[in-house]
Amino acid sequence: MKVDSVLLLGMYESMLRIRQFENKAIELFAAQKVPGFVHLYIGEEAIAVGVCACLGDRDYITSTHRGHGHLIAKGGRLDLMMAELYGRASGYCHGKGGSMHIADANLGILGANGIVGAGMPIAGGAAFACRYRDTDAVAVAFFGDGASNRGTFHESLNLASTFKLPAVFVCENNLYGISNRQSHHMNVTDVSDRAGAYGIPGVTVDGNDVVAVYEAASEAVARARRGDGPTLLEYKTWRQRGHFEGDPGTYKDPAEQKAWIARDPLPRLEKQLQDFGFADAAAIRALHDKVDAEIAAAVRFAEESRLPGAGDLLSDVYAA
Amino acid sequence: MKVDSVLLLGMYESMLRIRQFENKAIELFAAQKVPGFVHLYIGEEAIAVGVCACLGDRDYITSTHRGHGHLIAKGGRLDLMMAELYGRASGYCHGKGGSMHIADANLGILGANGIVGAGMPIAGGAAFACRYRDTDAVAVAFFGDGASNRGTFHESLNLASTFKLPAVFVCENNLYGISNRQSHHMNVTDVSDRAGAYGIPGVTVDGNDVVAVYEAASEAVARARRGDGPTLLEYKTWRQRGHFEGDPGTYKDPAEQKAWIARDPLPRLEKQLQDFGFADAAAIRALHDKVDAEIAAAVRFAEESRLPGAGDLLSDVYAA
Amino acid sequence: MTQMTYMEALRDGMRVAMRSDPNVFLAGEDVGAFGGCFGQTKGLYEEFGPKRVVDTPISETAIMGLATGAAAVGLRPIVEIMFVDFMGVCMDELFNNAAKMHYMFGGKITVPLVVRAPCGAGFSAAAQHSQSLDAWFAHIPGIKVVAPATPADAKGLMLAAIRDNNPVIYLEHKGLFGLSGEVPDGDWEVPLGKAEIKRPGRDVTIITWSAMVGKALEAAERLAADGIEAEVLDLRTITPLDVDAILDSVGRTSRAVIVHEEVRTAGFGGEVAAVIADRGFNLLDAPIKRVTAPDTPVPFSPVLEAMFIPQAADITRAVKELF
Amino acid sequence: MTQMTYMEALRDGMRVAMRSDPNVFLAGEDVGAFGGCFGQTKGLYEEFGPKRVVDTPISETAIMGLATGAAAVGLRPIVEIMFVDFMGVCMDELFNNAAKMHYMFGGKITVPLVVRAPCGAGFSAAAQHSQSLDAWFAHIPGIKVVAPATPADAKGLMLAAIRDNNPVIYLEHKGLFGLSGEVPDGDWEVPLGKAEIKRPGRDVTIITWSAMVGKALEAAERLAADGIEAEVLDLRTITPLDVDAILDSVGRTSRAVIVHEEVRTAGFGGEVAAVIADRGFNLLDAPIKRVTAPDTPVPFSPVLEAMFIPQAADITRAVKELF
Ligand SMILES: Cc1ncc(C[n+]2csc(CCOP(=O)(O)OP(=O)(O)O)c2C)c(N)n1
Ligand SMILES: Cc1ncc(C[n+]2csc(CCOP(=O)(O)OP(=O)(O)O)c2C)c(N)n1
Ligand SMILES: [Mg+2]
Ligand SMILES: [Mg+2]
Repeated sequence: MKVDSVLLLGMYESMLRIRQFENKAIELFAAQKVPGFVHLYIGEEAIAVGVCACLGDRDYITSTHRGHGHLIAKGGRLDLMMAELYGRASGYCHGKGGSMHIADANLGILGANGIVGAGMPIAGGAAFACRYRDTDAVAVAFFGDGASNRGTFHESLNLASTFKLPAVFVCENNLYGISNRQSHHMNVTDVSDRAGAYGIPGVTVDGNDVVAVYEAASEAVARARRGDGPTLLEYKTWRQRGHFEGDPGTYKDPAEQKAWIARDPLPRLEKQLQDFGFADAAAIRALHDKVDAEIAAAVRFAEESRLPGAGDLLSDVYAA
Repeated sequence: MKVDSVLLLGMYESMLRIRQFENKAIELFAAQKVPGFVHLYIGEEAIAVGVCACLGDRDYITSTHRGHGHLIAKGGRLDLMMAELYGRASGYCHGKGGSMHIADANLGILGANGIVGAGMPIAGGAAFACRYRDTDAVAVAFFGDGASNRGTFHESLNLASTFKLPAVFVCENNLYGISNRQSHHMNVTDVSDRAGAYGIPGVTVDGNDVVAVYEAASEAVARARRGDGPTLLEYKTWRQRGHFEGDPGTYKDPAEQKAWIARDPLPRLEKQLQDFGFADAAAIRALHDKVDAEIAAAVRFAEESRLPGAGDLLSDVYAA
Repeated sequence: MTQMTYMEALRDGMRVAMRSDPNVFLAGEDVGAFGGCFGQTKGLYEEFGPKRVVDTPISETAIMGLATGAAAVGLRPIVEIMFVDFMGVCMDELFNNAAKMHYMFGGKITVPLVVRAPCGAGFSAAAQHSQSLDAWFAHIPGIKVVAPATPADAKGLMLAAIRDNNPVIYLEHKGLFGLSGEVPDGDWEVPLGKAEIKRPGRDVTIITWSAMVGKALEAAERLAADGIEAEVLDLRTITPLDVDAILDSVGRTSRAVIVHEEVRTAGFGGEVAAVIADRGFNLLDAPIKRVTAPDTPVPFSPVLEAMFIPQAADITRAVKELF
Repeated sequence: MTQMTYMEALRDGMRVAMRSDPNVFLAGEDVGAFGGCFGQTKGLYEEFGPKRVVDTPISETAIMGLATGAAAVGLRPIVEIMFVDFMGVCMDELFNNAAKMHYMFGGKITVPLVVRAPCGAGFSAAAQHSQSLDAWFAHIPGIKVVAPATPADAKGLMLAAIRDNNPVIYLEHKGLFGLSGEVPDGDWEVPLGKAEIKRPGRDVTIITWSAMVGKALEAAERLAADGIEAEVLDLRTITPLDVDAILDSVGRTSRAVIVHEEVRTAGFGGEVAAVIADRGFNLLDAPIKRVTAPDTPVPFSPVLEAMFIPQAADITRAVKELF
């Protein structure tokens, strides 16, 4: 295993941060403090965290409608995110974007995205720029099983492969596009089988095992940095909540839901940390306290921030 | 070999009809009698003919910008086509479509198409209708190597495979999209490798051998008629002319052009006919005379037809 | 007559059409057992089964192609694009093929299909899930565009759209889904291309459609209190535009205010204004005003979104500028 | 000043920009050694090499994404979409991402890119290769749209577009490629958002852009012979619209005729008419006329296409209706 205690603890903390941020979002959405669509990543945290652990600030990601996890894993600030979910002027986007539209150029976050499959072409452009500038930076596109049926998937992977771009395409296969089961929206079991259409490696990995996620991503990122072109990574996972908050997810089989919750990546990693002797119960508790405090502070920041005003409505349509 | 003399002679005649129609088009374009874009199929005739020999009037095809061959092979009338190329009121589309936009609903021809890759989704819809009506009819989409990089390729093949639609996707791989060599627009050698992404069969065949074309298409069509879903057929071929009339094709290697012309499907089939004893020189000559007479009649029909008038401009925008 | 919501009414329109014609089917993302993102198709899967109510992959170009190809060979597809905002994904399929096939092919092929597309702001759904793109569709010869504002029109236009022999874009406004009203029972159509006066008045014509009809009626009430009698003309069909109804009303009122939820520049209000400024110029006593969203993406924050959406107060203000 | 064609001038604009800024690159289908479908990019591959002049697969969504992603991280892409008719393929990428990113993300990301798109009829290229879609782009907040009519503007607007920090759609009219004219040498920009009077006149303002400028000038000559002095105002930039220039001219002439090659309904002429009918109403002595293509797909046959395209005679006829 290539992971050490610092890395593993860091990944645990990041996963926890995502989980607790979203647990808070559930509450705030129910309390009608957070409006709009809220798509939660609960249960899929190992993917964003394992992948982003291979990246630096110079690397780029494009995210999805289910973006909180990607943003936090890439270093996004909880306070600015929370304020954005609240629609406050202090938020990442001054309240103009909301949950589905958050970006941070300094961290290489090229945006969550409300259009399924729209991040892949943009990641292709960022990867092109990485190479154009002779850097070793890479661009990673996150997307779902459902998104892998969009034309943008095909065009982006083909372009990246043809140009040997430093890109990594990360499919988070949670087995559903809204209510539509993977077996009803495609005729292959593994999305990674689609890599063959572009002459690039395709790998399928347990997406609920952060170490496995990290290892596969390390290899793909290294390959991209070396100039050997893109990889298609597929991580199998499960969305524990409905498609968005408000969707009871009645199309799911309760037994299957239960089985997947038993494979929840967070307790799993917690157990590994303890088994390896990387952290004891007290250390874990301390991390929880730290993260909970961060989230409480983020909520406070959001609640104390002013709402945007008429000036904000018309600003930033065009860059100067 | 599953082909008999009637079939083979019929295919030869059809290929010849396409070839001579287009040789005439070269002349008429140069003489400025035929305006607009003219994309010629010369050298690729075996594909349209071999595939359409497996189809009946109840079956559907969608064609491309390089559509003369598909239309003629599916039974399109030379006089109406020629009049359309001339832009006459008697043409298939009353002069509104031209070379790139010809359809014949009665023959199941759902149109040539000026948008690369646009025929595949439409063929999917026609295939859906074939099944919806409990018929054994099928829909065939013709498209190029370049078009196989379009998102529509991906979405259509995925939909057809998921729904097990009676569709056949026929890639005419002539190694170029305009000036762009296949090796510069994709990172796989065989377009048929893309079938794996949809869990359907993918087959690569010599597109200049009409018998091989026919045999592969027979199997794919039979499979579709049986309800076993779509197939991706790739036929390797060569466009002997420029991308459109007026393009000198300087990006081509003259030696390669020469080698491919040596594999021209028409003389090849002619030789087979003679070798098998299906036709002697006189029979072949008679076919030539017949086809030439048809084409001369088509030109006469076009030249004697009136031009469209102001009434035609505004009619048929909406169906009643 | 039955009291029902706009959503129930549009569903009723689909149901009546599907019962009366086996060639009508419905396809789209999550339209099956899930019942549609907002519940619009609830119950149709149960009644008509998986053959006629078809869940598709997330593949808008394939969906539009499915509709186009099936229609071209004689079926009557209804397809749902989950939000009108996603129409950019399949714009090519719509405008270069579905819309043009009849003309390009000299009338040889007809393409009777309906695209249902929920539109509009008001849910903090932000820039990619809140748009109105009416003018884009209106700019495509060969298609028709409807945008019902009431439950009755939602049903009647649905039936007429399904039975029209051309591609019809059916813009269902998310903000109207819950609106209740009387709806005629059974098989009942509202003809395409006919505007309707939703409130008569002699002083000014407010020309509008979709969710802005309600805002205009609200504004008209307020204006009446100030002695201005506004006529509210609901276009119902955007294209073909009912020019006669517009000129007739403006001929009586001499003043026109156009209201739409689209952003201002190159919105459909421009077309309406241009028609009046040409053919109705001599009827006018005052400038033609437009009340529209500003030229910005739709913002997320509820406070910003409320400023983005034209409100009754914006309409009364614009009307008063004309007196 | 050098005499050159419109095509040479737009190429010169690209060349100057690429020489002065290594972040500028060009990508599209067959833009490399082939030199572009009409020859627009001839010589650029030879000068700047395959790194900066990039042939792409036939993948318009990936091309638009390439531009968007590269621009978002600081490069200045120019991408060619071979015909503006294909913009429907990548409309989503343009309008939901490239155009909105700056606003949605609170100004955190800027997207300086240029999309070159040949437009217009006149070549019997039929319904899918001959369109003008100006109004569609004008309806997208966050992008700018330019449509040069002369070689000098072709160069100057190209340079300004490349250096603008927003997505700019550069509509190059196929019918103008061969037009010759004087073009300033070196690094010379035409500011975005500024219309230009191409012919002064006191009796009527003809507002137009792109290939219709030539038709309008031709019409103005003929009208002059009949004693009507038409002012021809070339918008050059469609959005942001130079409203001041329009109102200033109409203020002097009291009459407006808008001419465009787009189909009529919901074309950009509606926007221009609406602006005048609101803010310039009191300046007007006559109805506002539009001279446009009819609401049909572009027909193939040269005789039909000539009827489809607005001609000088159509313009003179419309102008004379105002007197
Ligand atoms: C182009 C487009 N089509 C449809 C939608 C509506 N939609 C939003 S999320 C979603 C499901 C996405 O499924 P998947 O890609 O598997 O991601 P997941 O939600 O499972 O994370 C759909 C259909 C959209 N936003 N964009
Ligand atoms: C969506 C779209 N993009 C680009 C074009 C311009 N174009 C016309 S034909 C062509 C090449 C097509 O290559 P291929 O699919 O291999 O077919 P071939 O011409 O070789 O038969 C291109 C790029 C188009 N018509 N439509
Ligand atoms: Mg999923
Ligand atoms: Mg090819």
